[in-house]
Amino acid sequence: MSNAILESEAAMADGTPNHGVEQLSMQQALNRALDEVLAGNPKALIFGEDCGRLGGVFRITDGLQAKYGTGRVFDTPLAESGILGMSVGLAMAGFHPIPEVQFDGFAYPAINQIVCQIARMNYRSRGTMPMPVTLRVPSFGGIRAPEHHGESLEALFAHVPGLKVVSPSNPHEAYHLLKYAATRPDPVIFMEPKSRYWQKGGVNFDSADGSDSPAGDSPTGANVMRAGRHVTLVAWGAMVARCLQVAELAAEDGIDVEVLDLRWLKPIDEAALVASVRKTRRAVVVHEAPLTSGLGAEVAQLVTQGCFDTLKAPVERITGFDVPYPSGDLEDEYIPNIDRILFGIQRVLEYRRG
Amino acid sequence: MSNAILESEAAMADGTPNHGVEQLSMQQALNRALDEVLAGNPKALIFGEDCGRLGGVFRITDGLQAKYGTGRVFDTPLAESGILGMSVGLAMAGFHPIPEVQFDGFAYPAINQIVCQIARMNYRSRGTMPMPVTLRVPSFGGIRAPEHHGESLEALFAHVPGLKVVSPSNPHEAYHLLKYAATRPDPVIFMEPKSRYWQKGGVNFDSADGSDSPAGDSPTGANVMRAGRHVTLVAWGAMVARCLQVAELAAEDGIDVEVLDLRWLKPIDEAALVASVRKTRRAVVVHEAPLTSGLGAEVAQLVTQGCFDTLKAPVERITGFDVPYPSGDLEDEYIPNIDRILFGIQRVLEYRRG
Amino acid sequence: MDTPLTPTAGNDAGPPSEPRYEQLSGLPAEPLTAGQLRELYSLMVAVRHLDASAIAWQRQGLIPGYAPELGQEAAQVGSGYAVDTARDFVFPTYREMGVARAMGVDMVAYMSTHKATWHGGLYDPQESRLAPIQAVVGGSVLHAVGWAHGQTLSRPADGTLGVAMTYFGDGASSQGDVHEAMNFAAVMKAPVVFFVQNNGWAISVPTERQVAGGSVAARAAGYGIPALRIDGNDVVAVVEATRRAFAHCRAGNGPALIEAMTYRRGPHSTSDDPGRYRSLNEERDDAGEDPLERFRRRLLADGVADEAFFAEALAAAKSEEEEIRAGVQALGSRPGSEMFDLVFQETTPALQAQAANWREESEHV
Amino acid sequence: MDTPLTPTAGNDAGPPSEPRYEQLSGLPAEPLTAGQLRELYSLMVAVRHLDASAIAWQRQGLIPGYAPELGQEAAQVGSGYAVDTARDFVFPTYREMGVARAMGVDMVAYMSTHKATWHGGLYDPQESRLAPIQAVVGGSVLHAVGWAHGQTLSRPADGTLGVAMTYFGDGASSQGDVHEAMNFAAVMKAPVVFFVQNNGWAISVPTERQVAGGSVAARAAGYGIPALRIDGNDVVAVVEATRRAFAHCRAGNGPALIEAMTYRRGPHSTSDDPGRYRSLNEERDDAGEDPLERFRRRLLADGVADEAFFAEALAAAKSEEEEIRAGVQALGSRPGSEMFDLVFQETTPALQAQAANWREESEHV
Ligand SMILES: Cc1ncc(C[n+]2csc(CCOP(=O)(O)OP(=O)(O)O)c2C)c(N)n1
Ligand SMILES: Cc1ncc(C[n+]2csc(CCOP(=O)(O)OP(=O)(O)O)c2C)c(N)n1
Ligand SMILES: [Mg+2]
Ligand SMILES: [Mg+2]
Repeated sequence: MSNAILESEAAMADGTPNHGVEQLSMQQALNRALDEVLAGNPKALIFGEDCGRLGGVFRITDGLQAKYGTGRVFDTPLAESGILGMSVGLAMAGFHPIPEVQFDGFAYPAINQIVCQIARMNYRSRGTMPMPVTLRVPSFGGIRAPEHHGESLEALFAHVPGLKVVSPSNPHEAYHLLKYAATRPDPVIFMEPKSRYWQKGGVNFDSADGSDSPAGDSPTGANVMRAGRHVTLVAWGAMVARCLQVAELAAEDGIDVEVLDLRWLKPIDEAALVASVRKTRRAVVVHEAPLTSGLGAEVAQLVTQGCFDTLKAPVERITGFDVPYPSGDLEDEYIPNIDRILFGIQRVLEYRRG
Repeated sequence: MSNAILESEAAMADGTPNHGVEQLSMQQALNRALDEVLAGNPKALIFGEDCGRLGGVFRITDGLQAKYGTGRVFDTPLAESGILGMSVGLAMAGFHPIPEVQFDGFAYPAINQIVCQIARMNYRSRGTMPMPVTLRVPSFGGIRAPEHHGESLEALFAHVPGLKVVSPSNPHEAYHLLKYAATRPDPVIFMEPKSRYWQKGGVNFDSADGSDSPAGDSPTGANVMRAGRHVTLVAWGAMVARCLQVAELAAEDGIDVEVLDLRWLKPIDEAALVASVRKTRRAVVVHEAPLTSGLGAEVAQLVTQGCFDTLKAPVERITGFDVPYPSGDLEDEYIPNIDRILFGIQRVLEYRRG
Repeated sequence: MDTPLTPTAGNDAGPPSEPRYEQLSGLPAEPLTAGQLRELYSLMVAVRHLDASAIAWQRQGLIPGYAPELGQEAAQVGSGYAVDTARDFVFPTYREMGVARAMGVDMVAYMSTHKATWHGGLYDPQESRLAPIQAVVGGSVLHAVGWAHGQTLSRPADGTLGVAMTYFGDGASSQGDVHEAMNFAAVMKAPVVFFVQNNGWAISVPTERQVAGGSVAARAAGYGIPALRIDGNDVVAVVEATRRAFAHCRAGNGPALIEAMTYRRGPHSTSDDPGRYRSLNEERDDAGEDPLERFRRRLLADGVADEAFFAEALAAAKSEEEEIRAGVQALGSRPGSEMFDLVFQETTPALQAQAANWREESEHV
Repeated sequence: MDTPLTPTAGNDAGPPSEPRYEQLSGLPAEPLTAGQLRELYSLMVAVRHLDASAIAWQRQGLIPGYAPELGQEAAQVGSGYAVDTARDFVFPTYREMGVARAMGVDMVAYMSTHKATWHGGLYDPQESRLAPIQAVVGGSVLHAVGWAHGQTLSRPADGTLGVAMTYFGDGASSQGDVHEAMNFAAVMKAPVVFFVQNNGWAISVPTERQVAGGSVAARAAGYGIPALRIDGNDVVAVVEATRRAFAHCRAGNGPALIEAMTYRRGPHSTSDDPGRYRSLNEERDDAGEDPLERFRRRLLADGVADEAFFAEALAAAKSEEEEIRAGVQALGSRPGSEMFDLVFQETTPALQAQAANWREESEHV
């Protein structure tokens, strides 16, 4: 084991932050972030189905109950509305709940508590009862899982006044965005791209505020992951890595693709979006959720509003279809694949005003 | 009482359809439609909170329990997930459930059953278990009601694969669209603009398939409610009447406004939308729901895709704000009012490419 | 083979008017002093008068709507009276005006919700120890469990716990959230009192078509939660039961449930028409004796109060109502900017832009 | 004042291994014939063998995942065996392979869900009388209530009803939907059998931290629903209890609940690692005797079957498994066009356009 890792494990033990750059999987990065959040705030609590003793079905909370005790990290009965409703009361009592719903599709039973309570309590109570609830939702598809284990709920969440929504695309982002989200005074839906949990990447621990993230942006902004001149690909979560692949392939054909990782899905970093497309004059937005009324529509409309004079083609949306998320055998047909994204790029590049 | 009304009440008694044109409130029109649906299909059932003996808090089901018995029209315990979950089983058993959730905001506790079950059962069962569930949701704001009684959930519903979504704007539409929706083999969310329940309007009963609706369109299409040359206002539900008012006012200033009643929010009549804006070259979409990730984004993007070459200005969205629906005192500030819509029209008319 | 199975008992908790104390083990509650009894009466009169007046306010156009609690004064005042506002916390529905009054909440700020000024009411929930008014049926029952579990997590040195009390109705007992709350509370031994006002109706649906088995209290047994089904129209019984339930929770014994049998004598709300689902005769037969009148007779019989005291209490109630009405009348609308400012603790650029746009366009108006 | 309240009883339903029949009134069920007992054994062996094989299939890469039911064969085969597929309807979860087999469902079509071919499985639910496989915990319990109420509404002339049976676990009992379902069923007297497999675990959470009061059956009393807590590892007890519950429902007496106490001997699913939350010693101590082994000893002792029969049953199970595996292996992917075609009964222009687009772009690939 490298010295850096040994040091950082020693650091974890007494709760002080890690240092330097390490290669970690997203699962490890999220685990580290939660560890530091628990160490830094005695009011922070982690709970949900199987996140105590088991450490979560994805092991994101691995080891945390052993370290912080069953008062800080605990299993609940199997009821998502219960988990989120309980979070409201804990927040009222001064805690910072970090609940988990086990899979995206099981956020639905909790929607009433999320929309009508968590998102509105600060407003209803006129700011006297803030809701610092950080809801972790393993999200999106791509792992050949059973039904309801591959859903993309960002459009739903982003439409709800009172919620903020964020999704990291790599381990570095995961670490910093979760630390940032879990120290905010407002509710944040934290959408973890489950197909990326086991992918490794460098995490720079020294950028405590996320400010040395690839593009040097603030923790609340979008990131240009790859600069390009001909077209902007806008994506989040697991689709960012795919768009970066697409950009490499397109480069072979001389097409210079800019990839924008939106990161925050509410509020959207409109300035970054508009700046990118004003430059490239063309945009394709990519997401796994169904097309109709998906977040791609909002992104497209923000681009159109902000770049109407420069836009060379209508914004393309390469998305999941308007069908229920299919079983594993068909998921590669459903999730935007490299070819479909390339077709989208081709369409915006070849568009000619008729 | 006019002869027409007497005749039509006689007609109701034996379940045969009404005839001619009558002035009815939307509440009456919906009630008539349900009466005919129950008469026409012995498998049709109406149930929910207080829709039996009371006839619903808005009296939409008034008199139907007395007429069809407690087997066909009945009160359930107070649990929306229960109501919708039970609908699934009744549909599997060959019934056509027409459940009601009492108010828009109380659809949230049923979202899990709506999204994961009703919308997917036909798919999951490979077409062997259709879900002819017509869910009536008194929707939208404007009546100075308590919290959660003025919500607009169309963007959420429209995003869910497997659902169809419709909202009538006047009594004629209400009657025909409900009769149409409640005889479909697929789930339809029927969003009733509650602020319009007591407004009267002519219902032409002879257009049994809705085909002589104002613009002569099919029951599944959008309606041009007012033709115009300078700008298209796109709206649904209660906002249609407001847009027609706006059109009158704008006409005084020489601005010729086309008003398109979208009616179906999923699937959207893209052809009608594009045809209108190709003509007017400018569009403003109006809805009560919050701006971000609202259905206005989808409409705007469809317009932009379909009219990119002719569009003179980016589509304007005049909508509710990204805030929880406020209490009565502030609802006129929240719901798009005439002035805000006029400002939107002005912006698209005055837009000049920079 | 077709012999009916017999129910496993526990679902017949007796008629509403018979209190069932036998489930309370241990010492009886300390008796209320004469002063406390008179205080309770004064509170009940104040609540009765304000409630009746609020209906009049609605008819006069001062407020757009109201949910009367006529007949539930004993249940509400009695339970609210047992709260220790130094350490407990209460989660109301939309009908707990009497609880708020008994807890000493600013009543103009409370009634503002019915004036459509602000949904949750204008009172400060943290200071009042009363959560914002809740319009989702069953919506806040889980909040109470979470708050109560928070007390367990930060248990003070003396070992006694702050207790959460959550109100809900017979109708709400059908909601899944209420079940989840009871199960969570019992699994976690959270100090929470589930206070059910079984007032016979959920809008037009009577308890017998709402609550299978007939009793919400009977449900508690399934979770191992001790439950009391009490005469909710006897204010003294309500105070005593609530105090004992609080003591139970405070000592760390986990949750308790009280089902206060009462009757909603008025309409569900000012827009309801009970004549469509129950007759005046039924109302008279089912409602039982007026809880206020009943308490008054008892105080007289026991020599705790006399006619002069009652007259005084009524006069005080009247002047209190006048003051509250004046306050409500004087309430202006909240500035529209609060729509934007109160969404988040940390606002967003998009919201700021919308607020600026709103300000600009509404100033033109 | 701090004396604990005592629970209102009903929450101690005895240890898992003690069947509690006393709540069943009336005649005992007709005894099973020797032929039926042997049939049950054959089913259990077939299920045991297919289950173990499916885990192997997963390890070999034939299927991506599987949820084993090792140890639950008696509960599943026994209850499924009691179903009358001419008129009843069953609502499974994701773990009811043994029920499907006992009901005679096409097992290749059933197992296709675990091959990720189609979420609900490829069998025809209407013909099989088995609803599509359900991945939402507690998701289909209300469906059973609705289907059952439908039977009441269209009650045949002879007065006997089709019965819905819904399966759920100890974990699922925490879901609000399950409560709503029990309350609806009891209020409407719907002919539905709630069949709870209490297998001790919901993934890593043991029943004692899941089910407050310790028993799902005890909950039923609160709704006035008769309940049986039975030894779910005794296949004969399961058949008899299920038959009696069906008879109760069929005759129009409303719902019934059976809590079959059993043990999930395997991992939650092929991706679970039970070593993280329970030791092998705990597994051995808590699991009790293997239901299959136990039934085998009983059949031997009663002279109902001999070693030759057991060998034959195992051989049949093996060849059955081979056939099913061959079928599963041969299963191709469903055509992508089904994604679009099966969304609605009446498709939409938008979907058609998306399907066309998909076809075009995937043919280029
Ligand atoms: C989740 C939800 N569904 C429906 C409603 C509409 N609603 C308001 S009050 C009410 C009846 C409530 O009955 P109960 O719980 O007995 O309380 P009570 O009104 O008798 O005090 C209904 C159906 C609501 N507010 N919330
Ligand atoms: C609503 C919902 N929440 C969470 C999950 C994830 N999950 C799948 S199975 C399971 C445990 C279920 O336990 P139990 O009901 O006892 O059934 P068992 O697995 O023991 O058969 C969980 C948490 C789910 N499928 N559905
Ligand atoms: Mg009530
Ligand atoms: Mg289990």
